[in-house]
Amino acid sequence: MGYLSLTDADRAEMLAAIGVSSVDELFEQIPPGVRFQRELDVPPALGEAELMRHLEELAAKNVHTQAELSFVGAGIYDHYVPAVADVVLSRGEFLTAYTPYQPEMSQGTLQAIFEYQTVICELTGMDVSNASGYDGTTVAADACFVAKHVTDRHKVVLAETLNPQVRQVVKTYAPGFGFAVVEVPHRNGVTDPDELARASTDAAAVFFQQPNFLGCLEDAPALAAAANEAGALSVAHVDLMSLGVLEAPGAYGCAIALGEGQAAGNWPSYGGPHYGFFAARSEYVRRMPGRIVGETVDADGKRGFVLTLQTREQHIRREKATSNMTTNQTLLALAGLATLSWLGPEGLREVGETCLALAEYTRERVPLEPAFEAGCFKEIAFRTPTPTRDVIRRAREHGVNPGYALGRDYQGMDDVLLVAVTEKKSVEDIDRLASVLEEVCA
Amino acid sequence: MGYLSLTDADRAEMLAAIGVSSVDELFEQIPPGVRFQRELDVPPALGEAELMRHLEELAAKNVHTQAELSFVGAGIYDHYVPAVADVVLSRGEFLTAYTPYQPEMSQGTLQAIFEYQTVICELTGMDVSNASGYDGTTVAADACFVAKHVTDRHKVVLAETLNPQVRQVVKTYAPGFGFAVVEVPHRNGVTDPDELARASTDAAAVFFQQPNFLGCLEDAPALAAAANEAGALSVAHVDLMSLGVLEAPGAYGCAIALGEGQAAGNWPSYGGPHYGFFAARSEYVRRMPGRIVGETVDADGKRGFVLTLQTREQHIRREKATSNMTTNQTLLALAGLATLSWLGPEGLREVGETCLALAEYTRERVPLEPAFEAGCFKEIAFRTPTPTRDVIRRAREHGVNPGYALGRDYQGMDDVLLVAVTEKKSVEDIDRLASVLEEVCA
Amino acid sequence: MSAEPGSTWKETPLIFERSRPGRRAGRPPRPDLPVPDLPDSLRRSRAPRLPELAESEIVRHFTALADRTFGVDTGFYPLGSCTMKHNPRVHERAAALPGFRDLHPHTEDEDAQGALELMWHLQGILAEVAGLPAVTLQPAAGSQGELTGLMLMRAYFADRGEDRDTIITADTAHGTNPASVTMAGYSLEKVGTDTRGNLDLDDLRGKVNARTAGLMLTNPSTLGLFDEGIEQVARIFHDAGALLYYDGANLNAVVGLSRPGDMGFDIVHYNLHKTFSQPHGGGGPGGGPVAVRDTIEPFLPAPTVVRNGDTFRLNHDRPKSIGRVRGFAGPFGVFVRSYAYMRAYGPALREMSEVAVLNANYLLARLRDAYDLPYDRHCMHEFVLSARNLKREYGITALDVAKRLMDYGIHPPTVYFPLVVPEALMIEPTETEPKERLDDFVDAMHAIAREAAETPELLKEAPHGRPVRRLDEVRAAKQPILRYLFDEHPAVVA
Amino acid sequence: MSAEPGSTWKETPLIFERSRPGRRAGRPPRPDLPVPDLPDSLRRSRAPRLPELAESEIVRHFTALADRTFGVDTGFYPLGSCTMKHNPRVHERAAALPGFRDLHPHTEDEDAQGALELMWHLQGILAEVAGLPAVTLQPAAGSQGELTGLMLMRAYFADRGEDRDTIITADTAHGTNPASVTMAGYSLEKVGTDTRGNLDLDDLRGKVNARTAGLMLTNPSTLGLFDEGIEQVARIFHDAGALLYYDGANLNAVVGLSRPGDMGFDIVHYNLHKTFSQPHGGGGPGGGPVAVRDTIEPFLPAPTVVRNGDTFRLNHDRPKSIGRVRGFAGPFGVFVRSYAYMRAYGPALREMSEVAVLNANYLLARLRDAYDLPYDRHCMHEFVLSARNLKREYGITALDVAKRLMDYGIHPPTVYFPLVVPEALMIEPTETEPKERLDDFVDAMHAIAREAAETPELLKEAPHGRPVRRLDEVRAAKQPILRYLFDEHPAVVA
Ligand SMILES: Cc1ncc(COP(=O)(O)O)c(C=O)c1O
Ligand SMILES: Cc1ncc(COP(=O)(O)O)c(C=O)c1O
Repeated sequence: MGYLSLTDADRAEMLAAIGVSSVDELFEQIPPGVRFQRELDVPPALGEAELMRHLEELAAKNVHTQAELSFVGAGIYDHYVPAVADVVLSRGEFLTAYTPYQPEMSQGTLQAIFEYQTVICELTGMDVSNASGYDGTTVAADACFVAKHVTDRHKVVLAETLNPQVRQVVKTYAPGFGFAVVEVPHRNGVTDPDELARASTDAAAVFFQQPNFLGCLEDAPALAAAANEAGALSVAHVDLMSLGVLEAPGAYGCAIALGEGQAAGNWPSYGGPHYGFFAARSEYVRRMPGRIVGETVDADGKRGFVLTLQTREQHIRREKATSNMTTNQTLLALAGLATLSWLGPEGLREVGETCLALAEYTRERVPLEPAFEAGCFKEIAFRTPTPTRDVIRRAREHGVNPGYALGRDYQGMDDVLLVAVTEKKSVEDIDRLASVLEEVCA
Repeated sequence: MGYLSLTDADRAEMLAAIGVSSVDELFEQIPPGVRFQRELDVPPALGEAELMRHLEELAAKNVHTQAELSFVGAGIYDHYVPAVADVVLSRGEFLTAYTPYQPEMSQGTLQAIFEYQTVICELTGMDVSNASGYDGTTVAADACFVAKHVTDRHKVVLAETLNPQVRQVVKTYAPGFGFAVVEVPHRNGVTDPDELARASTDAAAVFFQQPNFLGCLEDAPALAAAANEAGALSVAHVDLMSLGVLEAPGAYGCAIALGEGQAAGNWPSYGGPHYGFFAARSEYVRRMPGRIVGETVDADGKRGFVLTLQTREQHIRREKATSNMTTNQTLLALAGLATLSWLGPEGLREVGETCLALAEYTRERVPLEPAFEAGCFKEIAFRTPTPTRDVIRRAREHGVNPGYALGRDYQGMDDVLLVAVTEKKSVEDIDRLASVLEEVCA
Repeated sequence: MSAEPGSTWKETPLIFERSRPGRRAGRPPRPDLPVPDLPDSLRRSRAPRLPELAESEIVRHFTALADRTFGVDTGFYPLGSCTMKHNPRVHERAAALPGFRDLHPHTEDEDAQGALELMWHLQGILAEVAGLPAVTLQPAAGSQGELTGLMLMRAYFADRGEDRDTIITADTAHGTNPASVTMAGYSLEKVGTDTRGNLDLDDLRGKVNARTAGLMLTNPSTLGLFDEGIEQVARIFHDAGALLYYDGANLNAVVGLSRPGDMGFDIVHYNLHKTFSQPHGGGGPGGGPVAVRDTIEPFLPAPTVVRNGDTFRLNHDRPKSIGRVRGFAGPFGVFVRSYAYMRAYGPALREMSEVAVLNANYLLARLRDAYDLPYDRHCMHEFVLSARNLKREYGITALDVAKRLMDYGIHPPTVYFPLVVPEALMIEPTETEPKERLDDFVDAMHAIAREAAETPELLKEAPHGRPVRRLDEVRAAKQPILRYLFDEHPAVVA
Repeated sequence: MSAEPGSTWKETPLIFERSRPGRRAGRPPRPDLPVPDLPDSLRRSRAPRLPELAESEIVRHFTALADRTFGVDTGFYPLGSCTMKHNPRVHERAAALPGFRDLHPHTEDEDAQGALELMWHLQGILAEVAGLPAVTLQPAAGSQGELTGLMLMRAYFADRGEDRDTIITADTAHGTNPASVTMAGYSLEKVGTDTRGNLDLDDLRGKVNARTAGLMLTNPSTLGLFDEGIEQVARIFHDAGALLYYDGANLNAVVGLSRPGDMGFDIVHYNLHKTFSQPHGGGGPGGGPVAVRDTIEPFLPAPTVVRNGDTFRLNHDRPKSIGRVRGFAGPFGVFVRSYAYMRAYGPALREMSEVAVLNANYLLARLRDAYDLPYDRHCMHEFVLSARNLKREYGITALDVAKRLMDYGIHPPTVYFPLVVPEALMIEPTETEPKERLDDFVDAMHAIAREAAETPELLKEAPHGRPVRRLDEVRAAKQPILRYLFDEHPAVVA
């Protein structure tokens, strides 16, 4: 059954060594009143062949992104995941090791995390990165906790153009932090810096997203400035895959840059596991959440890597810790490292340029009105003549999933379709999208 | 382009070190008359993302064994390939190493081959196994070459129930060996030992298959005896997956046991790469084809493994070698080792028993006349009321591929359907096969 | 290039040190289209210094790093409290099925029925194992499960108009418990452990009152001992109108043997990466589903997976919900693996825990003479030894023992936790280890105890067979180098 | 368990030595059906002693063995004549697509159009590269390609009623050439090499006659030199009515630069695992397609892949065919990888060969002062040095150099081949190595040359950083142990 391997002979020897006559004796420490008497009511055991067949049958019931031509993005994107990422994910040593508490046993994981931290710092223009957070939503909550201690203020400001799930998670955590949450509405798809400035007074942190959830490019430097002038931590939620062509948050003065790493090296996987990245300016390093790897030397003077600044962490600081996180998303972050190393500076720039070019081509070819005037990176919103959900349903009958219905999250946007492209999309794909939309919207 | 990585700076330095001004100078040793002047007329280069998409599109044009309920076997079977086989196939060290000429660099590969050889010997009941041959057809030609030198005779006898492709390959090699080829027809699906005995006079080798290509169980011990009495090498072509329940060829006196290893640990993969296994009694060891690994000790007395008995081989013996083989099928054979280790003696017996039980159940449930009386292991032949190819075509319209049309290979069998089952098939699958055949044959 | 040829551990430069300007691996598609301009203020001003390598060198780099990493695949990994069991390879094959791996999380429910059905079954098995009816799969790990649980308490009491501000934890509690308490906005109260390793009931009675929101407890405790007074403990809290939270990190000890819900816990988190074998990935990913009583169900995060007849859907309409704690419905790839692990056992999940406990007690029985045993009882799935005897007699610490174990090809246990045990060695073998590996460990631990007496310096200088030895953690914290600094990077030392 | 704790190389017992009676991993499906009896004479009488391990231990076993294996992924692997280039990982992903991996070879052509289309394109690219019109993909490796080529010659001459019985090979030929000659039933004639490393034309003229069926030649030769007289060579054979066979093992030197068909060869084999990057898998698999002139096309093995309009099919109807040389249409998984490699380059396949030649000449230029260079010319994709200078002066052999290279983390070159060069070191860097790896190799080779003078014993006793050192091959051959013998197995030595 399962993966057990003790033989009867083993059991007998072991019970003898313990000095009990049966395994049950070992459980006598469990008060009779709370012992579970019956058999677990769970589905029957399956051998590996039957198990795979069962799972294949379940998987076959899903319509995955290869099964139709899909332009759905809205936070999770099908950028190309290179085969070198498989090398990392399939190496048993990376896969089956845990947090590198014992550096001599884990130099590989530690060095890779150190390299990952460097890549994140380079992309975001920040000084320090942690080893990963859970995803693009929880890192925002982490940032609130940092801001709470740094500023001693009790308000967080969220641009309405910030990913709705990120806003929801911040709202879930806010009561525990004693935070009030203020949202700043979008104006024609983007956030007005003056409006944000007004809202930022007495705020601990101010969040915006670049490019934003509606696909629009914000005037990020102005938004960061508004937050900074109010003495709040300016937090940019960014897309790693855009940072070959879009300015680094560090360059326009953000205090913290974070986001969802999935686009860089992880599969959609129905929402996870992925990695959230979290990078900050050096003054906040001792308030950072999660694991951080540092370089040092060993007893023989050799370079080596260790988990460091652990006095921030729960296992040492306990109730005073900067976060309660222990298990994180290292493996997914390492797939990100492999992917970004495979792209290199040239490749990442080219991905960005291809996204810009395809988005522009989409704007030209799709026979619908763009919903907003602002420029975009890889997502663009259009107004649909009939409710967007109907347009999507009818387009899918033609084998094309044209995008995401923004009405799911934004009132008054029931007729707005958000179309996402990545470098995997071809000109022909977009022509096909255009002609299908032509047909179903005519 | 491709996987090149020299930068312009690299090139300049290297050309300087060589003392030439351009790469072209290096090619001046090619006579002008045979230099290729134009650009290669081949399809354009594709980046990895485009390449994968192109290959996915090609793959999508194939109807694979998961896409319909298939009972096609006839030499290639969809036994379950356990995930541990992936561990072997995905380890970069196993994947990207070559023949272990330098034992200190390749103890892993060498030990694994030694283990593989042991597993093959255990299953076949033979004394010695090589490190693999190309496939189940070429190992038969190898055996002829052994028999030629051992017996100095010029005739090979093949039971007609031996896999047709194996017979074709033997016929292709025979002229080079100066061999005449005699085939012994089947009698009601099996080979008549007396008939085989008569044909075996003056034969160098006599080949039969157990279970045979028609799905029938031969009286293998009697066939081996017939060959042995004639002073020929008796060669059994066997199915590794059957040897948990069927007798080992070594136990009934065969000189050589060989076959196609695919069923044990390899995917169908449209015919390859797979591995052919070749095992023999010890008296033939110095005539064995291919690589053989042996145990020895190193300078410090530690156990280690090396390629051995190399005086048989082409790189030493050249025109007197026992075979011209160098590259073989090691990686596939190691997947076989992993698979058979995962099954273990119990598991392999259970696979065999499940095949026997499902084949019997198929005989009972399928509303057609068995074509032959003999017992079977995992394949069973039925007579179809209309031409078998039509039955197959019509059954596939119902999503069931009922099997292989023996008329492809055997005259007078245009109405014979060969149905294969493995442990992956369920009782429900066979019920579905039965009802579809019911419908299309009614 | 090897520093000293002949040494088995080759130097592994940072990937940035392997880079050369102009090198590249990936070549993204470049459609024949104009690239629109960006406003200067938004355009990247300085290219990120990402690695520049050929693909072959990238593969070699990560291969070399993997070789410097010890995983369960490499050998025995009895890291207490982390349940480092075997990770079946079929899980990776299953999670990579296109129908799972390439499924977009915004897919309409009707097109994700296979995924939803899997999650629904997973919820059901988890509920049965906990003895509690309602489950959320959303939390990303145990710690987030804890925080979610505390948020649920807050919502529950708010809904009842009760104002409670204190959470009680054991002095043996894992650091995440107090940390979660703070993040949830509660204040913390600690209770002690009695001489048998159970919660000190007298201490407890004095601390539970109308301000008490609840208890967070690991059972079996981090000492690997089942709390024999758990029924009284539950009564004390429930009588005070407070709730009990079960930290499921040690659930591997009691699956099918004792259910948190039956023990009196109202809220439970699971660590899917521990009990249900999601590979730990060098630190993660994990999964931290939470189960609760009916009374708390209304407050669970949205969405949850519900079934109507033969169809399944995500239910976002949960008016009393605390909200969402993570993106989408949780780490689906983790669910695939854990569900597969559960299905490989079926009802024999009980045997899984029995063997985990048997293995631990076998090690305990064979090691108790060589090391100090602070609480002399049968243990559950893990146990805590103390090296204080070696420290007293030979100056050998738990850390020295840990480092020396590496030379025997074994990953050290958890050390210096729980805090209540000096020189703690926290040992958890898990159920998937065959007896030979347990015996290897026993032999190594005995050999080390002998070495402590005979050749203590051998231990002080251990490990001798790893790429590095005793790293300077103080220096790392005092002069932090947290990223590669390119031209300004300090020269590689030694 | 480690023999001496601290040594980095742990002992790795045989998988049979890790077994325990009653252990198991796999549990095949067992339908609830009776198992029919077998006649005693056919029923297995004694259970095979297959390994008995838990899955976790199987994974650990193969992980440990992989760690004791050096591949291209581990480091530089300049094994001459084997073209150990990088194996792109995307090839593994592609070959594992269900549409390829799970495709049954008996699938009707109309349901295998994607596979057939791929093979058809592959044939076309191979034909263009060889400059010959017709291709069979069937042969399993280069050696079988050779044999197929010789069978084609036999069929060709038989069809013309000519009776020729001799094949000529160079004294630099790879062992597979003479071995193939014998297996094909031909007798062998050897020709010498002139001082520039070309075929000795005078020797050749004296040997080619009416009995001559053909020539087998590698060009560039195994010395890594392009035969400058190839046009005269071709004329000599064609004038005698004989054919020329091209051993494509060294094709990596000339793709897009010079085509065997244009050189005058009538039959060519390719080694897909060399030139077109099928991973070598510790010995295989490979692929050995063969291309021929129209005049020989009728004799190609069946089936071949043909196109009519937009559909593709396997053509079995080849009356003059020599028959089949392997099962089905060839090693399809290999075709997927090699086709992918070709498509990654496109027409830049020419650059692939240019860089392979540039890398080799760079190494040659930097090493020529430290080692003997038997033929002083620019080389093609590989070159042969001789260690005879070290042998003469310090008694250091090519083997000593090879063993010492291991300590520098580099796989040794091919040694003692070709036979015409004493103490031969045959070095092939391939095009995928970046300059740093070439420089590492140069540094190591120079260091070793110095060590030969200063500390020769260091070389004699090398390698020092591998799990074993200088295995006793004589003993292995004299007292062969070719399988594990269970209870009768000789005790592990030392
Ligand atoms: C007792 C205990 N509680 C809680 C946790 C936190 O769980 P996770 O690492 O999944 O966040 C752990 C694991 O480190 C633990 O051991
Ligand atoms: C020159 C030469 N010819 C022929 C062969 C045989 O090719 P294969 O190993 O593919 O059978 C080889 C490879 O070993 C070789 O180097």
